[in-house]
Amino acid sequence: MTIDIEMQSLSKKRTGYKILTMVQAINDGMKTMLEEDDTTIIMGEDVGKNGGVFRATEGLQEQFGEERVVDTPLAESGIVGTALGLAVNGFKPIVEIQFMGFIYPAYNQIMTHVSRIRMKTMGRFNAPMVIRAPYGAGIRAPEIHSDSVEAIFTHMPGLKVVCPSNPYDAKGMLISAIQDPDPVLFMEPMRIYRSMRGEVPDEKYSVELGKGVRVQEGGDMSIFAWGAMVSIAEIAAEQAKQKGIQCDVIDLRTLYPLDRQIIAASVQKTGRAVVVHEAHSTGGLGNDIVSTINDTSFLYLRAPIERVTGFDVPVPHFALEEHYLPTPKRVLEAILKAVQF
Amino acid sequence: MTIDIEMQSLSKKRTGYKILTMVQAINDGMKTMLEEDDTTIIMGEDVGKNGGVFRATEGLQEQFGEERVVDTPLAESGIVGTALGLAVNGFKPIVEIQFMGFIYPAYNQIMTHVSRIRMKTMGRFNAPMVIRAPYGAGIRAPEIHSDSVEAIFTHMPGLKVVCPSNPYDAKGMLISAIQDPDPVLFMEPMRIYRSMRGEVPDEKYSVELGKGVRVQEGGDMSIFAWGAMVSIAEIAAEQAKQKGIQCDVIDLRTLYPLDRQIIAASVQKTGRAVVVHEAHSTGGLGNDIVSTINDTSFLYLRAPIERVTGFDVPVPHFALEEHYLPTPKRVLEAILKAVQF
Amino acid sequence: MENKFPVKKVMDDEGNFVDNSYEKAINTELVWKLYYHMHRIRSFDRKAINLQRQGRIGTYAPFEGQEASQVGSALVFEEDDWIFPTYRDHGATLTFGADMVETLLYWNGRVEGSLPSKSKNIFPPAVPIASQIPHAVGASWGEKRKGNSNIAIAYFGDGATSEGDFHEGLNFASVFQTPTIFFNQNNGYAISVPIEKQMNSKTIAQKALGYDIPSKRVDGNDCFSVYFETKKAVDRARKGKGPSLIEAVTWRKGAHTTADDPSKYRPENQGKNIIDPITRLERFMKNYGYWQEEKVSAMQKDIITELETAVKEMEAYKHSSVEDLFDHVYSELPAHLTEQKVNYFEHIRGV
Amino acid sequence: MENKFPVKKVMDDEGNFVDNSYEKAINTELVWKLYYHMHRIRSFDRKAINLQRQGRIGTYAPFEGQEASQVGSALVFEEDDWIFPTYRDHGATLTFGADMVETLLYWNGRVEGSLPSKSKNIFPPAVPIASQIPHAVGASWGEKRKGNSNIAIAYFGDGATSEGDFHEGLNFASVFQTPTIFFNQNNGYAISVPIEKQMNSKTIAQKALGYDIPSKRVDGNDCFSVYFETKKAVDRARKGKGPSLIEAVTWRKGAHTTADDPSKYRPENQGKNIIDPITRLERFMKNYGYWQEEKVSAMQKDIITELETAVKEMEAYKHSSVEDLFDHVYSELPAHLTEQKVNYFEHIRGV
Ligand SMILES: Cc1ncc(C[n+]2csc(CCOP(=O)(O)OP(=O)(O)O)c2C)c(N)n1
Ligand SMILES: Cc1ncc(C[n+]2csc(CCOP(=O)(O)OP(=O)(O)O)c2C)c(N)n1
Ligand SMILES: [Mg+2]
Ligand SMILES: [Mg+2]
Repeated sequence: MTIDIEMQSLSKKRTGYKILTMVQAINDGMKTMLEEDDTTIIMGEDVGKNGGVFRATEGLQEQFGEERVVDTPLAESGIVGTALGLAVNGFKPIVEIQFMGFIYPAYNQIMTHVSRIRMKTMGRFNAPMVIRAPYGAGIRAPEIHSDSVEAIFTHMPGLKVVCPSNPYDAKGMLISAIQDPDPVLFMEPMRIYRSMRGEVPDEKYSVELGKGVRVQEGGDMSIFAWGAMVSIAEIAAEQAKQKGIQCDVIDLRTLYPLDRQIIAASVQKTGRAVVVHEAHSTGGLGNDIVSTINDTSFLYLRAPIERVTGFDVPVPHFALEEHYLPTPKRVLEAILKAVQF
Repeated sequence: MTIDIEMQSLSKKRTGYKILTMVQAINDGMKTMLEEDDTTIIMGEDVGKNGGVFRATEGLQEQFGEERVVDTPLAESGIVGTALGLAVNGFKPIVEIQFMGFIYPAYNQIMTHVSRIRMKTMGRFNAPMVIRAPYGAGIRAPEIHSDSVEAIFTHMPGLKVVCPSNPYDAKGMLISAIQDPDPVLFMEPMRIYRSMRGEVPDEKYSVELGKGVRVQEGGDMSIFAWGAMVSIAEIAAEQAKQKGIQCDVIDLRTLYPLDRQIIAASVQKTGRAVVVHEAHSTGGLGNDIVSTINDTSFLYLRAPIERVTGFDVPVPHFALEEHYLPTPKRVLEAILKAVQF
Repeated sequence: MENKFPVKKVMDDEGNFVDNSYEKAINTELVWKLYYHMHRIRSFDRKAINLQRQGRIGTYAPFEGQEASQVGSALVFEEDDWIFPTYRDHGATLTFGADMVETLLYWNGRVEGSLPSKSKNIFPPAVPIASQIPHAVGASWGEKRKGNSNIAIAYFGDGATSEGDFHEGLNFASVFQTPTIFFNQNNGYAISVPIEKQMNSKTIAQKALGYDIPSKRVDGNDCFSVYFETKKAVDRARKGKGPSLIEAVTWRKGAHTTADDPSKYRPENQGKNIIDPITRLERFMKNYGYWQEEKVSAMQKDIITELETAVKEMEAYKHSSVEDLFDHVYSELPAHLTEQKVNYFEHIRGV
Repeated sequence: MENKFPVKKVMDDEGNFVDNSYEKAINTELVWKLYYHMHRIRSFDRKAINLQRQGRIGTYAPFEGQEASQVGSALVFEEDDWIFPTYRDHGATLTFGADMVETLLYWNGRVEGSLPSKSKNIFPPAVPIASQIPHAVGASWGEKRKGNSNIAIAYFGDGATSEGDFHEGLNFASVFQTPTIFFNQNNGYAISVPIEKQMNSKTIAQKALGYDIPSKRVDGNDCFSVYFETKKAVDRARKGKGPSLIEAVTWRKGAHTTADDPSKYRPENQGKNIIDPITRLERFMKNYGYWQEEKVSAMQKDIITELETAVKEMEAYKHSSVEDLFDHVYSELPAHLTEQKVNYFEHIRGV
């Protein structure tokens, strides 16, 4: 009740804007594109009447019909493979994978076809499709539901991988992803699906893929994060500020291709860096960021780059997930370690 | 004919040794374990009468029977999933995936079960199985047959990933992998399956997993490679020597867990490093090695670490594969770049 | 196709014999065993829902309505058989002998709950749909290779039949003639997707035709039908005659999980005419003189005591150990993981 | 099950009608079209094997023995239909209209060969087994959504039926009633694995039963049977009546690929009694007065000329462009890839 009233008043602040959660913003992004472009279709498990297990597609089947918002059989490889067939035949499928941990059965289709069809046919056929996948731990979900596996997709040329951290970016990046002529894996941090609200324009707008953004400015330390880890990084940066350390916090947003310019520019200013991600350390995208810094900013570095990541263990059953996930405290310690080097 | 005679004479050099190609050494390793341990079984496509498309299982069905060396239906997920069922029930399956590019349909089974079963059951069930996968480009194979995707497996806690570069290691490491209580992905560089011969003991022996090895000694530069790239690195190191640059060439052999000690020790001696791998640059294991050096040897580094890798494009159809693959010349240029930094 | 796979019933909705040939096979012991276990797991199920509502466990997948299918099948298996359940089959695993405290721990996000401490061969519940099916084939193939007569059962839902692993598993079982029971609970829905959208075929049993695997459709709310048909399949498998598929036509009375709201997708009255499997057995017991009021109340009391004790034990269970995050990934902790563990413990201790 | 799926034949091994009802439908045009294309692709196939032996192209997958299946089916499709072939179906794609030079380029490791420059909807040959099956379902679903009567065909082998994608594709087609033809060439082997080890069922046609998809077994060496049964399935699909599966029972006369040695796993005389599909059609032509010696030799001459020209063009084809390594991965080259490309070109030029 209180929240509703608050929302009401907030949403009156500016016309043309709504205050939305991330999952609502994603819904709004899909709705915008379903309205604008007849070739756009949504496919997945439970996306119809149920509106998705997270309600991301809520109301869309009602509005656009069963032809446009399609409940499919329970088969990820079939969903992605069929979507590719539709994509090469002029449609723009938006595929929902219920949880990122259930994308693995579709790995073959994504790896050998979706990401390669443009190259195989020198552009004659292509796959303008979006694969949406809620990811990450922290919501006490059952086993396998909490995986963060961007790294097995950032090693797959032909695919783009993006991950918004707030409602505004979520809608704008989703619209960009749907309009992108290349296939895009759109990762959604389910941990902050509803925990954060923000102003989102009613109208169609897009946020350019491939570009990170500075969310906090500082000259002593660069922190790189994305998705649900951005706010963890921001909290740690606030705490560091108390200790007199000013952090540049960069939300990378697009994970493939990486915005190497923003990474280099920040590190060349600060000389120190911490990378934060939920995924395991070994094989994680953090290593690519370390490499990017090595390649672009070697002489600027004043301390080893710190990585604060999920451990090299399977994401545990939820009783232990708080111990798996990076925390502001772990990030802060890494900041201090780099500063004190 | 000439080769046969040469082999004959070579093999007479030492008793208790044979001169074998890598694929023969692998065959010998499996044979050794099939003889020793009744619970060992081989499963895969065409592994029976045909002896595998690369002849790695040649003669084994004849010797051990259809029960021990099993031609399965054409279904990688089914093969790996069934093998896991056998493994938890006391068997030691050695699964052959015909080419690494065909492992993707089994990704779900490996990711959510094979690598996690020990953790899920706190050790009550485990998966002492080996998944053999010939990998890599350079043999003019059709599309998808030439992928090098160790990185999508080194981001999978619970699994070990190894890759020998010569016949001796191939047999010894395969025996270790079969005896290992944990699941092991055993990558076989098909490009050097037959192009190189070496002395291999007749008897059972093992090469410890988790340990790299120095194959060339030098104080100016560290080169890290594995599989088919080891000889590329060695050639480049020879050429560098002509220019007065002495290289430490390290064959990492085990890709997960990495031998961080050998990496750190070498870089702390040389201050410079080049990593060579066939896989794409972004998301590749090279980034982990860069991170390892960052973590362990920051103050020793005198130049940015160079990576010579496959490009961030799908492994091309074979007409262009020579342009995709790292060459001694590219490695040499990287060495010079690091030295001249 | 529906005609070729009639739904096998032993008793009707009123608890009267449809097929009298079973009269002899049904005795007091069996009736009470079925009744006791169905009651026990229903009490567990309802308790678990309550615990979830009170925030005492995490998201929970209820099975109310499927008790006859789970108990009727699980009672057939023997000590050394293998069970490969899903997240909704703890009714079956509890009946087979899984520990109740551990089952509760599972739903509380504890890894201790995903293995049975007893020596029973119960696999951790499969979360990726259909992925357990090839495991059951492999494990039972192992039994066959060893020359044992043990079998394996894979539990799976109607939705699971759409996944590739269902198909690959059945084909392997058919080719290698493994002693595997593919036990399908067709409960009408896969989360919100009704079976009519999951498949165009009217039965799941017919899906075995492609593999020449014998299959049966049984009334999954008739515990006798489930029990006897499963038994036939199991006996067949033990004798080396290969795999079978059973489609138990049942009904998920409640939500998919406690996080789900079926009113979003299910017509209000759908399934309301389906007679509850426990009611059906009660009617049968009354019709055929098995009913004993006092025995029932004693039984109920015992179950409640068992449940309450289990909940207490679950809540008093030793805290999760952070070591467990690291210690069971490999047989031996690799160096880098040791380092991560040591560093993390230092971090916790504030070193 | 075999009885339920008799192998449909129009003519017998001697080239005599088995089913006279087709007498009217068969005319000179059809007979010669079939004969011409079967001849043409066989000549191509043999030429390609020779080219491979001479090191002029890479590993090659021959289809000798399967000409009736490939031509008989491909001739049914129309301009805007979609074809999803495997690596062994270039007989079908050549018949459908793929360019011969490009087909040769494919086998020479050139990406230029994996798309038909003509506006035909021919997908690049699927290398991961069965992965093309869902694509065909999607593309044909697209045609249905657009209100067109175009259809899609997925070619696949006996081995492919074991993969999960086969199952998932058929189920999707069944649920969404897409105009998809699942055209199976049961050539007896998946590399070295005979069909008896691939599956325990005697037919592939029966695998459609699980989806309520109509299916037929046809003599895959009888071009008429293939042609007419495929036509029926296609007509059905065009009319909005949904998918069909056709099992064409045929025989891979040669090796799996030029890198394969069938003598390792195939009994020497296996298949020797199978009458060659071209021989069968020749017998038919002679039996029923279609044969014209001069026309045949003229035809053969034309084919040889076409082939020789194609080989010349293939060998004179402009060299692979290294740009192509980078330029078709994304619609626009991302910055890091531009850098890789620029650096590599500098490396080549020795800058
Ligand atoms: C591979 C995979 N995809 C999606 C999910 C999410 N999911 C969990 S349960 C479920 C429905 C399963 O339906 P069914 O097989 O009928 O079993 P039931 O839940 O009815 O017992 C889905 C889609 C999953 N667990 N695994
Ligand atoms: C997913 C996958 N696994 C394995 C292979 C290797 N392979 C190539 S062809 C083949 C046999 C295919 O047999 P079938 O489907 O009968 O087709 P045919 O070759 O007889 O035309 C195999 C195993 C592959 N290409 N893809
Ligand atoms: Mg269900
Ligand atoms: Mg075949």
